[in-house]
Order: sequence, then C-alpha cells, then structure tokens
Amino acid sequence: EMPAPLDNPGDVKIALVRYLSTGDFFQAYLSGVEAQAEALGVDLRVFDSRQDAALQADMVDQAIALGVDGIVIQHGLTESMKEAAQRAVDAGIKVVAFDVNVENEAIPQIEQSDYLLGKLALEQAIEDNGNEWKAGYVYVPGIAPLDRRHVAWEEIKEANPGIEEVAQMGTLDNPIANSNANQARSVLQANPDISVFFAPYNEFAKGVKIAVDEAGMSSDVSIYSADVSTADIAQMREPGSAWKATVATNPAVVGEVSVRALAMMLAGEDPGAQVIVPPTLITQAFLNENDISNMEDLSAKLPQFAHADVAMTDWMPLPPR
Amino acid sequence: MSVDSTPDQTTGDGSNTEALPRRKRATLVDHSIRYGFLGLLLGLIVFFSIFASGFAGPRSAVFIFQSVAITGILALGVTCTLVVGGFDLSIGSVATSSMMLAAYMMVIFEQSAFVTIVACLAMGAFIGLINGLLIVKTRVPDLLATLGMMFLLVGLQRIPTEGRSIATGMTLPDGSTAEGTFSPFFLAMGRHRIDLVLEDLIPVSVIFLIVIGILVWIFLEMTRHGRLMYAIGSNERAASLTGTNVNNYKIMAYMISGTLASVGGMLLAARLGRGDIASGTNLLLDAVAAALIGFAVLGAAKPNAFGTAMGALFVGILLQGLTMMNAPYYTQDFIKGFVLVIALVFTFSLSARKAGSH
Amino acid sequence: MSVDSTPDQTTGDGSNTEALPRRKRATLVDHSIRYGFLGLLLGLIVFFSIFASGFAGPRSAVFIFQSVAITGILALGVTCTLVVGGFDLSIGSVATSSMMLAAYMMVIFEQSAFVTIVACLAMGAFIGLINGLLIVKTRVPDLLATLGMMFLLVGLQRIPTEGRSIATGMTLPDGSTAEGTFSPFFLAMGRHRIDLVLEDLIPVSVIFLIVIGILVWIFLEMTRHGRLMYAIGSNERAASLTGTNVNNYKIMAYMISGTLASVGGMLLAARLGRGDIASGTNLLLDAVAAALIGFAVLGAAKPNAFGTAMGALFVGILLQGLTMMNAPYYTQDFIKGFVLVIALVFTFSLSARKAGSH
Amino acid sequence: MSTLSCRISAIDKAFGENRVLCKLSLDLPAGTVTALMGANGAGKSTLVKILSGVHARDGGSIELLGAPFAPATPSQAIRAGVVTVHQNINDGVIPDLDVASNLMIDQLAERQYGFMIKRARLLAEARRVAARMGLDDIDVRTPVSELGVADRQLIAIARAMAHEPKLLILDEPTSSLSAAEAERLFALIETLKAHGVAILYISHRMSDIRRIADRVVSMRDGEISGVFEGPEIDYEGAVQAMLGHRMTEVDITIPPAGQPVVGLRDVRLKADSPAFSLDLGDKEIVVVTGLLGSGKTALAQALFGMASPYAGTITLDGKPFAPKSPGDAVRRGVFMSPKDRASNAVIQDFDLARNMTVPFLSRYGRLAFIDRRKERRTAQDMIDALSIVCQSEADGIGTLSGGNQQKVMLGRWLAQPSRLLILDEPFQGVDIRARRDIGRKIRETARDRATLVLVAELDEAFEIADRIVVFHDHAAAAEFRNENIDVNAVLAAVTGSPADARGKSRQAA
Ligand SMILES: Nc1ncnc2c1ncn2[C@@H]1O[C@H](COP(=O)(O)OP(=O)(O)OP(=O)(O)O)[C@@H](O)[C@H]1O
Ligand SMILES: Nc1ncnc2c1ncn2[C@@H]1O[C@H](COP(=O)(O)OP(=O)(O)OP(=O)(O)O)[C@@H](O)[C@H]1O
Ligand SMILES: [Mg+2]
Ligand SMILES: [Mg+2]
Repeated sequence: EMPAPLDNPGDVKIALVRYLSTGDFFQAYLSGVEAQAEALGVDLRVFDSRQDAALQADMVDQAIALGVDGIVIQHGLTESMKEAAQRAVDAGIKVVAFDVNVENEAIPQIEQSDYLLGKLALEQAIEDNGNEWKAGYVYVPGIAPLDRRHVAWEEIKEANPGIEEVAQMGTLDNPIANSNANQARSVLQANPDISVFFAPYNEFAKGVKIAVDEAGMSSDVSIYSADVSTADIAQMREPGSAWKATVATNPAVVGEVSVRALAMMLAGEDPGAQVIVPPTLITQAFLNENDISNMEDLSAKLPQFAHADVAMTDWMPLPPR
Repeated sequence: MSVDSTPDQTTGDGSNTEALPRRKRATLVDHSIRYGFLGLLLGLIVFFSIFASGFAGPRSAVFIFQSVAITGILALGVTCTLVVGGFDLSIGSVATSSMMLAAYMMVIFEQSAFVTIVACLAMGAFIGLINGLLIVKTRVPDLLATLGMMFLLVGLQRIPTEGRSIATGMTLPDGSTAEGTFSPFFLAMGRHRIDLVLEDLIPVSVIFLIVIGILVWIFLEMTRHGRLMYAIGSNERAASLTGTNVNNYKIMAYMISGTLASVGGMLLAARLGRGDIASGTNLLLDAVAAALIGFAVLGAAKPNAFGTAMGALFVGILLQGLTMMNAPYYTQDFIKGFVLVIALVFTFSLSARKAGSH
Repeated sequence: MSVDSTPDQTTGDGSNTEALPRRKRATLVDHSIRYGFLGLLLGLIVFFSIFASGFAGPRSAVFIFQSVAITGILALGVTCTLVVGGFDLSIGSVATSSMMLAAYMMVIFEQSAFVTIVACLAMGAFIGLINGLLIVKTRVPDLLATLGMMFLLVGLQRIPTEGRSIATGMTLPDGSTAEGTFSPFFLAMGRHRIDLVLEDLIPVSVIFLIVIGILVWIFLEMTRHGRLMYAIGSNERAASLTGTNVNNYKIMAYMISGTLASVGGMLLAARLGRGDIASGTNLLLDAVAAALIGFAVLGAAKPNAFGTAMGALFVGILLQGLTMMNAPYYTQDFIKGFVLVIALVFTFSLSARKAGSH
Repeated sequence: MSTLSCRISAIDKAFGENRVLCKLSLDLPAGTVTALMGANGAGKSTLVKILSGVHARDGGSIELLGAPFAPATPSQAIRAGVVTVHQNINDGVIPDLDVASNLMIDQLAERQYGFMIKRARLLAEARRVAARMGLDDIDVRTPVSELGVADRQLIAIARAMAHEPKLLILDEPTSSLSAAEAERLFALIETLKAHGVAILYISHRMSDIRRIADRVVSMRDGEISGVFEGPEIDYEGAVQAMLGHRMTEVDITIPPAGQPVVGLRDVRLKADSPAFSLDLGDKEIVVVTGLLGSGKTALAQALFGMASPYAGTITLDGKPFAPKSPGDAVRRGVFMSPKDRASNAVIQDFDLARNMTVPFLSRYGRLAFIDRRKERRTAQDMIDALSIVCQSEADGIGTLSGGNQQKVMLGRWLAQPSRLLILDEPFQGVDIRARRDIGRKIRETARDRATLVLVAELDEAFEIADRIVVFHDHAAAAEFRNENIDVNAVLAAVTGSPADARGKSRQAA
C-alpha cells in the first residue's frame, strides 16, 4: 500500500512541463513518464512548450492554476524557469527538474549526467585508438546538454596532447542527420587524415556515419557518440560500420525515475538533491555479440540500461517490464 | 506569389442560381464572410470552456494573451509590410538578434536597461532601413532581400559569442567571465504583472501587445499614412503618380516591422532572462501565420491589424485549449493546420462566391 | 530619372550618332546583369580551390551536387509554383511526410520499393492537388493555403508513430515490433554511385537532380505548357481571357511541386535509411533561397529552372567550401546571407538601372 | 450580308441590386459591322463579357450560327469563334512574355498545338500577324512590358484578328490609338467583313463609327433604345436614342489671355529632338496633340517631375520649376491625371471615394487622421458634378464601368485648386455627353490655373481647347487658335510626312 496521498492516487494530479518534445529521445522520455504515472495510478497532464522557454514558464503557472500536486520540469533554461519553479514551490507543489538547474533547494535534480556520457565515450575512443589521433568534432554551442558534453571533450584534449582536433563542425538544421552528413562529408574531404569522429549526439553521429560511408572511409574512421535509439543500433551493427560506441541512458528509464522521485516527495520522502541516472557504454562489439537489434533487446541484455535502481522505495509500484 | 487575395472577377465560375432570393442570400453570405471567422473563434472558446477543465477564467485568458504577445507584436510588424505589398522574412531573426543584443548590452557591456532598450530599438529600425533601402533603391525583390537579411542576422547574432548563449557568469571567448546582470527594470517588461481585479493579473508583455495592436490599427486604418500605404500595396505606380513618396512609405513599413520585431526580441530576452540562441526559431512562421489568418477576419481579404491580432489569438486559443485537453504536441500542429485550412476555405470561398458568381 | 538616360530598347532603324556610346555602355551593363552572378559563382569556386584544401576535384564537385540534390529538387518544384505566380510553403513538410511515408510503407507495412515509391509520389501529387484546389477553387491565397497545409502535414506525419522516428526494429504504439526493412533498391536511390571515369563517382541522387532539372527546364522554356504558365504568372486575367485554363495550370504547378517534394523526401529517406522526425523548415528555406537566387541568374529577374539549379549550387558551394575551411556554422549563415545580399544588390540594381527611369 | 451570325434574345444581367441588362435582344448579321453606342455604364461591356464567357447571364438565350451558345469560360467562347478585344488593354496582353508569344498565345492554348514550342515557326507566324496589323517595325522578341499602351492595344487587336473569328467583338479598340493606327485597324476590319465575319464594335468616338459602321445600335440603361441602318445612317438620332435627349453643340468662347503661369524656354525633351518654347496662361486651356510617340507624354512627365528635360528651363509663376518627383510637383500645385488609368491611376482595392481623395488626404481631417465624413462629402460632390454612374460612393472602383472609372480619376484632380492641371488622354473611354460634361467642368474651373490637355483625337481637341499645339518629334511644331479652325491644316501639321513619322515614333518608344 502506498502512503498518503498516493493511497488515493486517482485524486493526485501531476504535470509534465516540457521544453523539448520533438525527437525520439523526448518521446521515449515521455513514455517512461507515462508508464510510471500509470503504475502509480496518478493523473498526468502534459504541457508541451515546443522549445519556447517563455511559454514553458507560463505553463508552470498554468499547472499551478490547475491545482496539480506535483510538477516534473523537463529541460528548459535556468533563467526563465527559476522564478516559475519558485512560484510552484511557494504554492505548495512538489517539483522535480530533469536536466535543468532551477537553482532551488526544494527541487531535486534528475540528471542523466551529460558530462559522463561524453567522458565514457571518449575513454572508449582512447582505449580503441590510443591517445594520438586526429579528430573531427561535432558541436553546436549554446545547447545545454551539448555544452556539458563539451566539457568532457575539452578535458580529454587537455589530458591527451596527442589528440588533435583538426575540424569542428555541427548544425541543428533539420533534418539534423542529413545536414550534418553534408558538413561531415566536406570535413572528410578536406581532412582525409581524421581517424576519430566525436559526435556526442546520436543525430550527429548518424550524419557522420552517412558521410563516412559516402566517402568510402568506413575502415579508416571511428565514430563515438552519445545517446542511442533503435535506428542507431542498426547503424552501429552494419557490417564494417564506423560507429564504434555510444554512451547512453535509457530515456524511458529517466522518465520513470523523474516520476518516482516526484512520488517520493509527494509521500513526504526525500529523493535527495540530485538523482543521477548512470549512463551505460554500448559498444559495437557488445551489440554484435549479443545480436541486439532494438531497444528492447538492449534492455534485456543490459539490465543496467533497462532499469535504474534510483528513486526506489519499497512501496513504489513499477511499470510492467 | 500573391498575398493579394482579391478574388478574380473575370474567371467567375458562373453560378446560375436564380435571381429571386438573391438579396436575402447575399446578406447571409455577407454576414458569414464578415463574422464567420470570429464565430469560429467564439465557437472554439465555448468548446474549450466546456471540454477543457481550467480553460475558462481570467487567468487562462491572460495566459493566452501572454503566450501570443511576442508573435502578435511581430505579426503586427509583418502586417505593415504586407500592406505596402511587401513581405518581411527577417522578423524572426531581427527578434532573436535583438534578444541577443539586449543580453549582450546588459551582461557583457553592463549597460542600463535604458541604454539597452534604445540600442535594441535602434538596431531594429536600422535593419528595417537596410531592408527598405535594398528593396526600393536596389530593387531586390522583397522576399529575396529579407531572406538574405534573415540568413545574415542568424549568423551575425552568434558571432560575438561564438555561438554561445549569453547569461550572467558565462565565459567569454577571451576567457574572462561576464559579470553583468539583467536589469530588474528590463526583466519586468517580460515578467511583471499588474493587478487588475485579481492580483498580479496582467503581464506587462500583454499590455505591450494591446497597446501596439491599437496603435498599429489606428495608424493603418485612420491616418492618411496608413491609407497611402494601402494605396501603395494595391497599385504602386498609381500611388506614386498621385504624389505619394512610395519609397519613403515602403522604407517606413520595413522600419516599423524591424522595430516591432526588436520589441518582440526584448520581451523574449526579458522573459528568458538571457540571450538564448535556441529560442525564437518558430517566431517567423507563427507571426506570418497570424498575419495571414488576419486576411480572413471580418472579410477583409487584405492585411489588417485587427485581423492579425485575432489571428494570433486564434492560434493561442487553439494551442492553449488543446494543451488543456492533453493533446500531444503533434496533434496540436495537425489540428492547428486543419482548423486553419477549414477556416480559410470557408471565408475565402464565400467571398469568392460573392464577388465572382455574377 | 531623366528622359535622356533611357537606353533604346526597341531597335529602331534610327541611326543617330549620339546613340553610339550609349550602346556600348548598355552592353557592358547587359553583360554584368547576364553573367554577373555566374561570374560570382566562378569566383567562389576559384577562391575555394585555392584556399580550401580538397575542394578542387571531381569527388568534391560531385559531393557538392549531392549535398544540394534534395533542396535542388524541392527548389525546382517551388520554381514551378513561382512561375504561375504562386508560392508553395508546404514543400518542406511534404518532403518530410514523404520520407515518413516511405519508411512507414517499408518498415511497418513491409511493402516493396515499387509500392513505396508509387505511394510517395501519389501522396505528393495528392497534396499538390489539394493545395491547388484550395487556391483556385476556394480562392485561399497561396501563401495561406500552403502554410496551413504545412502545419497540417507537420502534425499529420507524426500521428501514426506518435512522434517517433521509424526504423527497423522499432516498437510500435501497440507494443509490437516493426520487422520490415528498407528495400536495398530503395536505399540505392540515396546511396548507390555510378562509375563515371572514376569508380563510384556519381550518386544516383545527383542523377535525379540533373535529370529533373533538365526536364523542368525543358518543360518551362520549350513547351507550350511552360509558356502558358509564365503567361499566367505575368497576367492571370489576360491569360484566362485568351482561353488558357488558368485553374488547371495552377493546380498542375502545385502538383508538380508536391510530386518533386515527395521525390526529395524519398531521397532523404534513402540517404538516412529511416523515417526521421523533422519539421522540414530548413529544407523549405533552403529551397526557397535557391529558387529566389535563380531570379538573379542570367538577368532573368523571374523564376527559372536554370537559375534555380545555379542558386542551389551556389549555396552548396558556399557551404561546403566554408566547412572545408573550418568556418563555424554561424559564420556560414552569416556569409551565406552576406554574399546573397551582395549578389542580389549587384544584379538587381544593375537591371533596375537598365530598365531605367520610367 | 443578310445571314444571321448571332442572335441575342432577352438577356438579363444584374450585379447584386444593380440590374445592368434588361431583356436585351440584338441580332448581329454576318459580314456587317454593328456599332454599339451607349453612355458610360449602359452595360455594353457587360454584354461583351457575357458573349465572351467572362460573366454568366441571369436569363435569356444566345444563338450562334443557329446553335445555342452559352460559353462558361472564355476559352469556350473562343473555340466557338467568338473573339473579343476587351476594353481594359491590360486584360489583353501578357507583359512578361515577348510579342511573339503574345500574338500566338491563343494557338499555344490549343491542345492541337502539340507539346513543344516550335520556335522558328512561332516567330515566323507572329511576324506575319504583326505585319498585318502594321506592327512590322517591332521585333517580335521584345517583351511586351517594354512597349507603350498603343502598341499593346495593337497587339491585342492583332491577336484577335488572327483568329479567323465568326464574331469579332471590339470594345473601344481605338481608345488609346491615334488616327493613323486606327486607320490600319479599319482596313483590317473591312477585310474581315468581306470574309463574312460579324463584328460588334463599341466606341464613343463618332468619327470611328461614321467611318466603319454598317448599322448603329443605341443602348440605354441596359436596353436597346434604337437600331439605325440603311444607306444613310441617322447618327443624330442614334446619339439621341443613346442619351435620351439631343446633344447640344459645344460653343467655345476663348477668354482673354491671363497671366502666364507656366513657361517652357528652349526645352528639349530628348537629346536629339529640337528645342521649343511654350507658354501656358491663366484660365487658358491648351491642348497638345500629335501622333503616338510624338512626345506628348514626355512633356507631361517633364512637367510632373517624372523626368527632367534634356535641356531648357521651365518656370512656374515666374519662378524656376524643376520638380524631382510627382510629390514635388503636386506640392507646387501642378497636378496630372495620367493616361492608361488601369496601370497608372486606378487603385483597385479602394472604393470610389478613397480613390478620389488619395492625393490630398492631408486636407481631410486634422493631424494625420482622416475625416471620413468630409471625404465622403467630397466624393458625393464629384459624383454629382461629373455624373458618375454608381450605387454609392462606397462602390468598389472595379465595379464601375470603364468610362465612369475615368471620371473618378479626373475627379481626383479636380477636387482641389491647382496652378497647372495636366490631363493626359482624359476622355479615354468616356461617352459623348460625359465628355461634354467634363469639358464644361474643366472650362468652368479653369480660373486661376493653366490647363494642359493631351489628346490624340482631334475631335476631342476641338471640343475643349482655347489653343491647340501640335507636337512632332518631341517638340511643338505648330499652333492654332481654336476659332474658325482649319481642320485640314491641323491634320497636316499632325501627320507631317507620314512615312517618316511612324519610324520616328518607334524610336521614341
Ligand atoms: N463586376 C461588377 N460588379 C458590380 N457591378 C458591375 C460590375 N461590372 C459592371 N458593373 C456595373 O454594371 C454597369 C454597366 O457596366 P459596363 O461596364 O457594362 O458599362 P459600359 O456600357 O461598358 O460603360 P463604358 O462605356 O463606361 O465602358 C455599371 O453600372 C457598372 O457599375
Ligand atoms: N517602351 C518604353 N519603355 C519605357 N519608357 C517608355 C517606353 N515608351 C515610352 N516611354 C516613356 O514614355 C514617355 C513618353 O513617350 P512619348 O513621348 O514617345 O509618347 P507620346 O508622344 O506621349 O505618345 P502617346 O500619344 O502615346 O502619349 C517617354 O518619357 C518615355 O521615356
Ligand atoms: Mg465598357
Ligand atoms: Mg507615349
């Protein structure tokens, strides 16, 4: 039996206020949120601001006006969300924030640790290729998770003087993979000596992979990335694929964890100031050895990817697995 | 490309309906054309009030206004360029440039709110001036000139920070840390709420929208300048032969558009509290949509400020209502498009029937 | 603005001496107008060949073609609508819808490449038909109709998968797993390369671009249909009074545009190997830019297929060259806008001077 | 001569409240030129538009060569052999296409033409068609946008003529042509007539009608008010039937010369044209006439700030006058009503009142705000003064008949006092009575200003002028006082040496 007020979950209303929604990651995150909310039996409302930070802040107010009991803030900008989050707290609403720092002690941070994502991928790159190589790097500044992954890249370069960044590229023009394929193709044309591409976002990596294939350089270049999806698994497993490894957290798991942390707060328990969902390294070799073809297989074969034992209590109902 | 929608009268489809009930039917059609769109708007409101819990109420209404304030202001600017037969594709990027400039002025140059506001307005007006000069002096077609300007600004606004967002404490390209903060007065433009009946009801940005909307409406409908701008939009050559300084009015229209876009950008900066490079990407399309939907309001079939404001509200109400009904984001796009198309078909086919059937 | 500076345009048999120097100057201006843009293109190529290592060479050339193949094809479609005086804002979303449909057909319905291609083409043509009908029958202004269609499609394409991308092995909303795969034949459209002098030189998508470009060029320039479409774009009323079926041609233009956009979407699907959730806004903007830049090519000052192709190439060369020189993405946008504006100012101010002072 | 080509029976047409055609019946015999006369707004163009498939009729029937005829679209009418040159010249040409495509566009629109354009054949045929209309000095590859309004009109006519029509409808085809071009049109009409084509010819120019009509049909308020045929056509009667009353003779009393208002000294409009001087006095109405391209419009443009003369000086009230823009000119009190109203004057999106007040908006209301009531009052005054046929001052300008639109354009400039009023082809498409009304109005208001009227048609010049100046080669070549004037002397001055004049005119255009 769940503690109050979750003993009567039909009367509990929670809201998910999103900054980003388009794309597989966000869709998977949403499905995790929905699954956990359903397992709890609470009423979930979803507010999509479609990358409009101002609107997102308004949506928090809207959720307050609707009289919800808890709010999950998913991404956003510190500056625009800080006050809105404070207003929610002031209204006696429990709030958790995923991947956005709202600078509020009453609000636990759910994190997928982008820094770690980047770092693990780069460590794998060094393990595979030694520490002397020419690198291509895909980066668009100003996007928070990419900025955090960028920190890992700067550290690794610092620590390994043999790693030389000969080209930096990157764009968020839609379709992202296609636009980055065009750019990567130019980069490879201009710098045929690149042996490692660090593309810390799976859409970037897909683009680089297309370019590498088109340039006929699959055997010369290795790609390391972050995030994973079913399509990525197929790409990594293509015979002779240049995409060697990716590091990811399961967005659905992060979604579940977000709701669980919120549920704990509703029940008066403390999930801690930071709830970190640890990332998992996924290598090409691992995928091939276990004949993994989609996210379900991956979850089955890689339990630490499928579940995160964070924000767990003994009363917490879990979604069916 | 024609934004001009006056139904073509020569290619009348010749509906051979009998003449007797004409008078009655004509007025019915007239009414449908004039009030059809507003009726739809009302219908939406009623529908959502019944089916979306929390939709009805002053706070929700204010929220809708607020959600469309920035696009609405941009749309009013684009309306002015549509009136002179032009088009401004650069408004979205002017707005984001203005947002970045505001942040830069305050966070990096540590300037006051006043200096920042003046700088942003000046930049908007200046870009409008350049657009206007390109169009009237070098005769680059409007779509083309403002498209080029759009690309240019999208790049330019990112160069000073090498593509990073601007926030207090950020590291600058030269390694130092930006110490400036957003002035509270500036932030209030986007965040302060004024008490009206209820406490903290009306956000300042909504006041901006309403005031600017009324000003643009008065300007276009009631002053001779507005009248002449419509004349230019309808027949530029004829307008110039009546002694109107066509070039000046066109340049003015682009300057209004640029200035309003910079106001929109400042509101965005004030709401976000930083210069965010990822924000504002949808402003252009949403503003254009609002301005174009305005054609259908009151059967105007031409750009007009009231219609633009209603167009912006329409989109705001629709999205707000759907959100309240828990519709996923992609169905919101679909329904927005669908309702838009239906509303337009209704309005324009009616007015085409009215103008064309004889 | 003076009577005397108007160059003789109609070749009279008058042989006055004063006309001699004027003629010479006029031809210089004429040449600048005609070849200025192509000269700029050449200049860019030379510049990058010198300063960007790896730029010169057949593979790089082919690659540039490949990078603009999809936008180029879309731009050719939009050119057709520009020719009849319309505008198609929905092409980007038609392309992404076609990409999603292709993936859906193969991955979820497990259809053959042939069925998939037919379905995509049919969808593109159908959307074009709807656009056309909205515009000619219900007289919704073109920008408005296609904008509505754009929103509608952006939402619609996401509904079947609830906003997820489509890839083999994906989990469907009902919990089952999609087992279909992209047919190798279909993938070849985006990936196969044909030997020409060098092994594996020309990608199939480039062949698509070239063939479609030539077909559209022939259609617009050399057939009576193309001529009539230009007539409609120039004076719709007059064209309709000569007995041209204006409505049919307009609908046809939108159908061509929709069909070409669906081809672009299929190439995208073939290149990416999956159905990628994307709005297509950038495809739209790039295609529109290419089509509009085409106005400046050979002094056409109107939409034309050759110019559109050159416009697409221009953007491709600029972006690839800059990427090779390691310019950050935001400087690319800036330089794209800047060069675009300069090129346009040059061409249009010259042709404005030529057309002179009436 | 006697076979019937087209029979129109009891046609009805209304636009909303406005019944334009009431049970109109008319026969059009083959091989005959039927001239249709009617005041502005009588419904002539409406009848034409019904015959040519632009408008649908509300009732009645039409038979073409014995078969029922109800074209739903212009192309059906053309296929059935009913070819029309519409009143609005811009409805007849496609500016961005070259002359050849314009001349051949009907063929291009036919399925039989085939898929590809045969360029050589297209050019050859176009040259042939152009030559028939006397347009052989135009390069058929020139875009029509570079041609003047007269050439455009000739192209529209040439195209219609090339069609081998069964019924040819010409709605005011000569409104922007001068006598020389008109004569070539008449010659072609005679050829077609000889081939048994029925021709419906609409014009307000009595000289045209006298020249070619085999029968005259008068129309008033949407009904036929008289048919006049036979060897001796009763033109007086036709006019009376059309107006409902007798025409009064114009009687010009030339006022004593006032102060000079405008002075042109040694002005050369083009580099290679002769210099000339011209004075325009207070109260005086000076008509400048001449062939197409003789420089009338160039003169107007120089005075209205649209172009500066090549050499010479212009003074206004003794002070130098060199306006840089029309706005400049208007501020100095120089007004101009341009020719070719559709492209130069009419603001299609505006109603009648708003069209009228455009130039002087600052005078309606305070600050920048417009006083709508004052605006409407002015419009109503003008509607009365120029007897504009309309429902109200809020009518869309596009719903007025051509002649009434022209009156609105004149009213625009008559509503305020000026120092110099330039009227370029003010009578384009205006009916006889309205022409007299306008003439009277111009003469009445001529006090305190000079008036310069540019017309190609001599009849119109005689009706209004105090003084007639003939232009040739962009300069004043002869001058006549409009008193006991010798028409032949004027004609001779206008034509100069005919062969030469034509060549020069192309060069000027
Ligand atoms: N599209 C329209 N909508 C409404 N009224 C119209 C329309 N077209 C014409 N009318 C009205 O029909 C009447 C007849 O017009 P029409 O053009 O046939 O006159 P017309 O005899 O050709 O005159 P004109 O000699 O001036 O050309 C006018 O009163 C005019 O206002
Ligand atoms: N094809 C053309 N392109 C540009 N301007 C033209 C063209 N034809 C004429 N113009 C301009 O029109 C003005 C007047 O031309 P012009 O003096 O030859 O005509 P006009 O004698 O007034 O003839 P009309 O009897 O037709 O009024 C000139 O200033 C000339 O620049
Ligand atoms: Mg008429
Ligand atoms: Mg002329």
